[in-house]
Parts: sequence; C-alpha cells; structure tokens
Amino acid sequence: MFRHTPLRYAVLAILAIAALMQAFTAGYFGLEILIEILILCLLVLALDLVAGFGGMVSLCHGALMGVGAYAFVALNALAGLDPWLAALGAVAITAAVAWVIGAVCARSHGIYFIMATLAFGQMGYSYVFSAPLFGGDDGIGGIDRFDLTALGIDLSDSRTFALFCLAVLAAAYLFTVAILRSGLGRSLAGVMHNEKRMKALGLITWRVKADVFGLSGVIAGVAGVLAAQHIQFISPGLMNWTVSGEALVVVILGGLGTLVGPLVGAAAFVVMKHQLGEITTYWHLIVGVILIAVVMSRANGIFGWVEARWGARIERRLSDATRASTPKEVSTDA
Amino acid sequence: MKRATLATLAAATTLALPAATAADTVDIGLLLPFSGVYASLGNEIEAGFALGLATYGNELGVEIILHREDTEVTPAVGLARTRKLILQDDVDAIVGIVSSGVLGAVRDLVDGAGVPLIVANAGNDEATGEACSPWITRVSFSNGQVNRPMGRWMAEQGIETVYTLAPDYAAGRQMIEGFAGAFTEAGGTILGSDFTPFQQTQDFGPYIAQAQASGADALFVFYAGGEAISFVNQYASFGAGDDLPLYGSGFLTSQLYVDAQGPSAEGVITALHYVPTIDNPENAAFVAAFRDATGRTPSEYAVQGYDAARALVEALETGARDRETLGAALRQVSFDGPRGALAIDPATNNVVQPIYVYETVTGEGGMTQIVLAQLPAEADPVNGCAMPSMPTN
Amino acid sequence: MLETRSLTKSFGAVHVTRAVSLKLERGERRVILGPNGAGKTTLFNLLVGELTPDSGSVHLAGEDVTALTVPRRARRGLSRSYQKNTLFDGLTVEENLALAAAVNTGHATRLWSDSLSRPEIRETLAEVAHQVNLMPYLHARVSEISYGVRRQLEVGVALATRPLVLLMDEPTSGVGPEMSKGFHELLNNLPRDLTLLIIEHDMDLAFDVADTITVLNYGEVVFDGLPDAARGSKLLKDIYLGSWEDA
Amino acid sequence: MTHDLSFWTLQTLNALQLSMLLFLLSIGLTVIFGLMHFVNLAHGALYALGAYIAASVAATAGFWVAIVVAPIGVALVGVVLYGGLIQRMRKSGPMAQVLVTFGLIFALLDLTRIFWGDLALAMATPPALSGQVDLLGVSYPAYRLFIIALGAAILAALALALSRTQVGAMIRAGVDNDAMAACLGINVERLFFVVFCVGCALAGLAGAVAAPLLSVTPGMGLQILIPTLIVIVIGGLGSLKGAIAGSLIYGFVQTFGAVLAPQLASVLIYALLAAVLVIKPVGLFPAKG
Repeated sequence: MFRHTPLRYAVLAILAIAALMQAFTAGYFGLEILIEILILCLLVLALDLVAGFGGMVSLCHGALMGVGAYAFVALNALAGLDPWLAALGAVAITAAVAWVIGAVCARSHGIYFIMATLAFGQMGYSYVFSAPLFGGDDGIGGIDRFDLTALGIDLSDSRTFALFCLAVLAAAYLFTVAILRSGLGRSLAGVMHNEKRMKALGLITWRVKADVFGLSGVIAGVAGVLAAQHIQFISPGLMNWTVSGEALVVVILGGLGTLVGPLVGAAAFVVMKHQLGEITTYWHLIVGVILIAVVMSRANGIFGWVEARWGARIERRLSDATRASTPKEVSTDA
Repeated sequence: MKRATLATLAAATTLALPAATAADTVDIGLLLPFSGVYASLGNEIEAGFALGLATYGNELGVEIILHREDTEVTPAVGLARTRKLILQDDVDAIVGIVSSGVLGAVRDLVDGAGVPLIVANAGNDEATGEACSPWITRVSFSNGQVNRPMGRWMAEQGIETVYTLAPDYAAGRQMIEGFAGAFTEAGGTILGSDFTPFQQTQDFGPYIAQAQASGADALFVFYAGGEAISFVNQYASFGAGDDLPLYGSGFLTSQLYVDAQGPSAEGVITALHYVPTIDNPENAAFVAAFRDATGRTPSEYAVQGYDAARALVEALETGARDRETLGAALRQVSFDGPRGALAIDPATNNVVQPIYVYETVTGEGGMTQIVLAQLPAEADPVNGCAMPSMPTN
Repeated sequence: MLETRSLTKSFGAVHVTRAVSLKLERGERRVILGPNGAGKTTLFNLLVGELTPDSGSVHLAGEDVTALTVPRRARRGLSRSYQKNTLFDGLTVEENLALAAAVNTGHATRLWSDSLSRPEIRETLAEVAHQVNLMPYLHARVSEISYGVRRQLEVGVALATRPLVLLMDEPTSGVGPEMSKGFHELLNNLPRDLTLLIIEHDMDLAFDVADTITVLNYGEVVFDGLPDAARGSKLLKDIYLGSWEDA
Repeated sequence: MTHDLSFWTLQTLNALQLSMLLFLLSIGLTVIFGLMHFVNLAHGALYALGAYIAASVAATAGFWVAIVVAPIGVALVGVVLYGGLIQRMRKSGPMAQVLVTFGLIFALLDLTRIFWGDLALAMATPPALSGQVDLLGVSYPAYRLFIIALGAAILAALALALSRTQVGAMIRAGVDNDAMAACLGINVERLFFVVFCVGCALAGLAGAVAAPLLSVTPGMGLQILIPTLIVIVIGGLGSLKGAIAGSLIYGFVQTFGAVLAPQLASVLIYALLAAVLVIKPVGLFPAKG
C-alpha cells in the first residue's frame, strides 16, 4: 500500500522546483526535453500503478499511449472535433481499451501476463502501421493543441505548454495517489500480495485488476493526447513495443512501486538519452549496459536504492525536526 | 611551445575575422537518420554531401556551419529535431530527410517558418504536389517520377501483362501507382498487385508463388533496404526468372545492396535516376572522388547528397546568405551533374532529371550495371501544387 | 446452513474425497478430525470452490453453489482461514482486516472512498480485532508480529468478511499450548449464530469447542456424531491414535 | 483468383519452411524457460549474431563452415552471458529478467552495428542447394527444402534426446519440478548451463540458415523476436510439443493469411494469440499442467 514518506515528499518537492525552474529558464530545446520528460512521467505513472501496485507488468503501455494519441487524432484532425472534446473521447477510448486488455489478461500471471500484453500492444501497432486512415507508417499530422486563449493562455508557446503539462502531471499524480488510497487501490494491493486470499474473501479479483488497468489507461490516454499535441504529429513508432519496454525500464530504473522513483527515472532517462545521443549514435549500448548494471545490483532502482540506504536515516532526521517544531505525536504512517 | 603560440595566433585570426565577415557564415541543418533501419542511407547521403561541399564549396569564401541531427526512423523525432534546428540553432537552411514520413511531418513547420529545405531523398509525391511549398526544393526524385518512364518503356519492349509487388506503405503504393498508370496508359495490363506488410515480411515466398501463378509476362516490384536483398535472393531461389522476369524500381538493385545480392541480381532490369555506370565526365569524376574518400562505389543516395551540397553551393554563389534569399535562389538552381542535366521545376520545386533503365550483370569485380536506355527528363505533373510565385513570410 | 451431497474428488488414481455428505445447521460448531492425508483440506478447497468436485454438490443456505467461483461463494457468506498463514505481508494488521471487511460492504471496489476510513469498516475492524485479540497490534506490519499473533490474524481476516459459515483449517497449527488455550476462549466467544467448521489436530480443543464431530479417513466419512460418542469410539481410536497421543 | 493444387502445395511448403525456421529459434527459448524459468528476450539478438557470424565466415570459408561456426560462436557468447548474467538472474523473477535481457538487446544491437556496420549483409546460398527441386509436382527451391529438412532433423534429434537419453530425462525432470530434480542428485546448475548453451547454439544455427534466405541487418533480431515469442506463448512454455505446434500454427497462419486475407495478415496472428490466451492462459501444450 502506498505511503508518502518524508523522503518522498522531499523528492517530489525537489522535482517540482526543478521542473518549474527549467520551465522558466530553459531555451527552446530545454523546454522540449522538459515536455518529453513530463509526458514520459505520465506514462510511467500509469505503468507503476499497475506494475508496482498490482503486479501487472505490462508491455503494452506504450501502445495504450498510442491509442490515446491516435484516438485524439481521429477525433480531432479527422472528425474535426474540438480538442477538448476529442481529448475527452480519446481518454475514454483508451480507458475502455485498457479495461478490456486488463480483463482478458487478468487470468494470466508472470511471464504470460507480460507476453499477453505485448501481444495486444503489437496488435495495435500492426494495425496503425498498415491503416491508410492514419497514414500508415508515415504517420499523421494536423493536430491542434488545446485552446486556452479565452483564459489568456497560449499553449502554442513551448513554455506555456510545458507548464500546462506539468500541471496535468501534478493532477495525474494526485489522481494516482487517490486511486491507491481508495478501497479499490487497497484491494489491488491485496491482490498483488495474495490473490488467492482476496478471492477467498469474496473479491472478484479480475474486476479489480481490469478496473485499475482501465484507470491506468486513463493516465496513459492523457499522456497520448499530450504527446500528440506536443509534436503535433504522430506515427506508429509511438506504439512499438520498445516504447513500452523503455517505459518499464524507466519504472525499474526509478524504483518500482514508489511512484516518485519512476518520475526521477523518467527525468534521468530522457536527459541521459539526449546527452548520450549528442556524443554517439550508439547510445543504446550505453543505456543497455546501465540498465543491466542497475537490475543486476538488485536494488529497487535509483530511488529504491536511496530509500533503502538513506531512507531510514533521513526519515528519522526529518521526523526529529518535525517533532522539534510541532510537539504533536508523529503518526505511525510517516 | 612555439607551436602552441602559432595555434593560438591562428585561432585568434579566425576569431577576429567573423566580425568582419559575419554575413559569410551560414548555418545548415543536416537532418538524416543515423540510427535505425535507415542509418545506412543517412550515412551514404552524408558522405555524398560532405564530398559535394569539399568539391564545390571551398572557394566560396563562406563558412558553412553544419548542425547534424538524427531523425532516427520516426516522423515525430524528425519533427522535434527540425524544431530544434529552426528555433534553437537558427539555421539558414536544412538539408536531408530520408523518409517520406519525416518529410510529411516537417512540411508545415518549414513552410510556416520560412526555412529552405533541400530534400535529399524522401520521394513522396505530395511534397512537390498538393503539399508543395516554395521553401521545399527536392533534388532527389519523386516516387512517380522514377517509375512512370519505366511503365512506358516496358510496354514498348512488348511486355503485355505485369504483376506488381511492393511493401504496404505510402511510398510503396506511390511507386506502383506511378508505374501502373504509365504502363496501362501505354496499353499494358496489370494482372494483380500485392502489398506486403512493411518491415514485417521476411518470407516473400507466398507472394512470389502468387505472382507466378498469375501467369503474367513480368513482375514489377519496389523494395528497398534489407527487404530488397531478401526479395531478390528469394526470387532467384524460386528460379522464376524464365517465366516471370523481374523488373523494378531501381532501388531494388541499388549499388548499396547489389553486392550483397550477388548473382541473384543477375538479369534484373530496373529504372532509376542514377546508376554509378552512367557514362558522362561529371559522373566519372564523382565516382572516382567518392571511391577515394570512402573506398566504395557511390549509390543514388550518395549522389543525392552530393547534388544537395552542389545545389546549396550554387545558391550561395548567387550571394544568398539567409533563409529568404537562399529559398529563392535554390529554386533557380540548375547544373550538369553525375545524373546528367538537372533543373528545378518552378511549378513544383521538384527536380527534373533523366531516368536510366539498367540491367544488373556479373562483371569482373562483382556485380555491375549496364545502362540499357536513358529516358528523357520530364517534369512531374503539377498534382495540385499551387506554388506561390515568390516565397513570402 | 452448509451441506454437501456425495462430494467426490480424485487426483489421477487417488481418491482424496469419496462421496462426502455433511450437513451443518445454523450456529452448529463442527470439528473435522482425521489423520494426515485424510482429505480434510481438500474438502475445504471443494467447499469454498478452490477445487471443483468430480461429482456431488455443495449447498450454502439452501442454494446450490457448486458452479459458483470462490469469490461468489464467499460473498454468499462462506469464509475460510488457511492452515498456512495466507496474509498480506507488507501491510499492517489493521489494513489486513480492512481489506477483508471492505469486500462485503462494496468498498473494496470503490474508487472515491478510502475503505480504511469508513465508519462501518472501522466498526467491523474494531469488533473483529477485539474478538481475535488483535487490538494491541493494529498498526504493526504482518512481518513485525509473532507467529501466534499471525494465526489470530489469519482467523481475524476470515471473520472480517462477516461470514455466515466460517471454515478454519487448523487454527492452532504450530502454536504452543499456552496460545492454543487462548484459541479456545477466542472460539467460544464467537457469536453463537456463526456456523463453524474446524479442522483440528488438538483433541482437547476439538472436544471443547465442537457441537458435533466428523471423522475423515482416506477421503471417507467414517464417523459423524456427538463428541461424547466420538470420544468413546473404537474406530476413531484405531485410525487416529497416533496423532491423538501426540497431542 | 483461383489456384490449382500445385499452388497450394507450394504455399504449404512455404508455410513449413517458415515454421521450421521459427521452430529452431523457439525451441531453445522455450526449453530454457521451462527448465530455468528464465525469460530471454535477447534470444532474437543471438539469432542476429548467428547470422552475422555466418555471413562473415561464409565470405571466406564457405557456407558449410559458416553454419558450423555460427552456432559454436553464439554458444560461446552464451557461455559468457550465462557466467556473467544469467546465472545470477535466475532467481530474480520475470520482470528483472525481462529488463536485463531488454538491456542486452540494446547492447547487442549496437555492438553488431559497431562491428558490422549499418549496411545490410548477405550470404550466398551454397551451390549444392541453389537450384530448385521438383517435388510433389512443384519446383521448389532446394535451400528452402534444406531448411525444412534441417528443422525436421533437429526436431527428431531433440525428441529422441529428450525421451531416450539420460540428459533428456534430467531435463524432463527439471522442467517438471526442479527442486525434486535437485533432490534426485541431478546437478541442476550444470544441466542449466548445458541447456542454455544448446539453446544459444540453436539460435545461432537459425540465424546462420536464415542468412542466405533473408538479409542480415542489425534489426533482424528484433524483427524475429515477436514471432518467436508468439510461437512459444501459443504453444505453451517449456515443451517441445508446444514449440513445434506454435511454429506450425504461426507458419501456416502467416503464409495462408498473406495469400487469402492480405489486409488482415499482420493483425491475424496477434488476434489468434489473444484468443489462445483467453481460452488457455498458459498456451496449448504447456510443460506443466
């Protein structure tokens, strides 16, 4: 079950401040990277929700994001709907698709779950790859960003769009925490810890899994809508299984089941990719080696490692500080 | 110590100069795939481009600052990198683009921002058709352009019925459309067309068997890259050559792959805007220089890079230095190059160039290609392009 | 309340349950005895639906539930505890109980309410924690409490669903005599209208708690009757002597 | 379009050929999984490596040397991987394994690019196998028949080895219950090592025989990975029967799908996989009930 520790709050605060500073000071490309990070953050948040808290290691989340993006394009660029309506529709479609995938795969476990989700993801990829409606391999453009000019906000400006994405991410983070704190989220944790017992208690576990998968699809769908609006052009590459693989890498690099960790991982991954990409076109090699090293080290990602190593000490210090400032008792949850 | 001082002095002079000749530097974005499935094409175009700059650009007195960006294979990445070139690096012109998808993705951006783009490969017909832009000049080819003359030529050779195969994506379909249109217009019949799942088809056996069963006089295909090698090898292994001779768009037997195809490519007749065995002095010089520089024979991709550099240099020679003047000058470019006489069609900004029909045969040091016919250059139909008379912002 | 009609199950050539027919009245407390491998746990698995019988049927409160899945039967009031602790290890005692309590109230699948803070859940939780003596441990994680307390929690979790029938698979398995005694009280203090079916090795406990006794041997019911009759039964002594003496 | 019998014969042979190629790849992967519970996503990369080694060797020493050297070379890489990574990852759960081998895919992909470049390579068909053979009324490429025969031979050899030899019995015992196998005094570590290396060698062999048929590109490993995974998931992990059944299903669906329903060809197989997983979540012939 998800708990906010002082360490997690601290890291969240640092991330938020860093993102805001970057948003207000960065040049054009810095903003592009920031937006890329924020969208990836949404995706890994969605993935951590199912993988870290439900044990559903999905290899189709990239494809789900693609469903969001393509559904948005279909409703916005092709059907001519207002971007807000189109986004709403796209998120609903993604959630529905995710729910169905979750329901079908709920009976599979371990590697079978991974493979089953992979199959669904590739099915979507193959479809858009060969669908003339969506421009096939060439992709499709003509995508509008949200119109907030009524509020005096111009999202065509990179800085504004970055801040908008940051706000969406913050909302998505709160949404995820709310899910995890709800009865549904608690049941999900129960299912991950002991599915057999949850069944014996009368919980229809596949429904819980499917529901959370669908909710995860909501976040993935939002990520897809933003991704489509960011580049204003999408192509099937977005749905390839390697995108899902990279998202999983980020979740693990960051720290599975910590919510905060994957956000750190996303930032680290995108920055690393761009830095290495500047130096060499063989950056995959370096990322691969780092990935192997991290997983082999058996730590739960960067954040998990920090938590395991310093978490207790930092917490003690922070709670000492809290106690000193407020004489109230510190709750056991902290 | 002395050398160090000299070096510092030299650095100082070059540093001092730009102030005086600020107008004489141009920033050029080189936008190519350096990783992913098209990496080899990106490298080939870059090599040609570098050679072109070295050959023609030295006496220009203009310092060309290159900004190299990797588009990978994804249009979205290509678009993001183009934005970076335009907004952050503030380039005066962009050269490159291999995949039609990337070109389609960046079209509105370069058009809207008013940045000249020299297309060095991507052949989608719309880019110089209904989606044409005064800012986009193509020195490579268009999908229809390289295949239409072949349709007519094959009909003239007495071939009456043809079966076609191509990968199932926009470029594949356009190549076949261009060919089939001209072929049927000239009196031929298309007996059947299959489009194979792009980049997912590894076994062409089922399709080849299908084509054989159709009883057509000939097979016309478009494949490129790894698929071209697989296809030619698998076609040869079925021994279908006697009943169903293989024709194709020239990318099928590109210089890049023909050695890998080996004897399998023997007798395959294809048409393209360039083949290294074209007999003219410019080509002889180009092939020799390219071999010196890289140790390999140039392909059509190399010549596209080379001519893109030459077009840029020609435009710079007119005194153009910024986006606007370069954009205008690029549309006026014409020269005799390795491909023969090239010009830009003012109606579409697409290159006008001759097309060569050639047969691949076994030569002394491996496979070589004999030019069977040089088909006259003709401008593409306008295809709905309404070109503004002059670039405007 | 709970009834089976010639329930039969075999794994390959081994018949683990042969035509078992049982009938429990509302509020009845029955203990199942039998040597290891007699098919007691298999019977439980058949009752709750973790196994499907080859033939025969299970009836709960007059309804044939044989075709229903585990969760569906549980929702109709059938709950069980396991011989091996089957708990949610990373969570606190309170959270363990809340998970169970939330299922029947519908909060387990609700998105906009935190089950742990609902008054009705807190009520159930407090009541169950009291019944199985878990009050002092509510905020401790499962990994932090002793084995004996975990056994209590194992029963507590099953109780927190507010079942009509509670199946307990060796609740005192592995706990010391002291603790075992505590379990007597605990069981005796459970509400009288709750129907209990208990697999038990501890004879004293069995005879102390049971209204009726069923003895299984090789998957067959060999005795079904009152504790006093069982105590004197020669048959029971013969098949069950070893473990009886041990206990 | 109507077709005569010889057309269908031809397509059946095509389907068989594709099936056998996939079988060579999937059998190693599935047995490694069944025995060691190890998910090796880098299996495709090993296949690509086999193709590259074969293409390089064939250029100087000819085809027959190449198809011997390539499996050995890949098996040696397997030895290194086993010692360096796999052995330590065995107990770490599917997710960690997926990630480590995902990292390996990245690394091996770029390593092949560094060693062999981005340009596609090819490997010539050996002269002895370059013609066509008349069979069942159709003229069929000899090399494709060779692949079918090779696949069938490996299948027969593996089936025999599994059912008749002591190692085979150990593997079956290990797949069934590794703890039990260890109790029976089987040196499980050594068994794993041998099986892993044989699996790698088969992947290398598949790459080597595929090289003259396809082109050798850095991306070929990624391209084949998904079909291979589909094969073993449809077939059920860990069993020879599953691997061959999955391969045949994939080969036939893909080949006849391409002919009969070209628009659906690419989606068809995924739909089939999804259907199998819904009906039998552990595949058609899993090693364990």
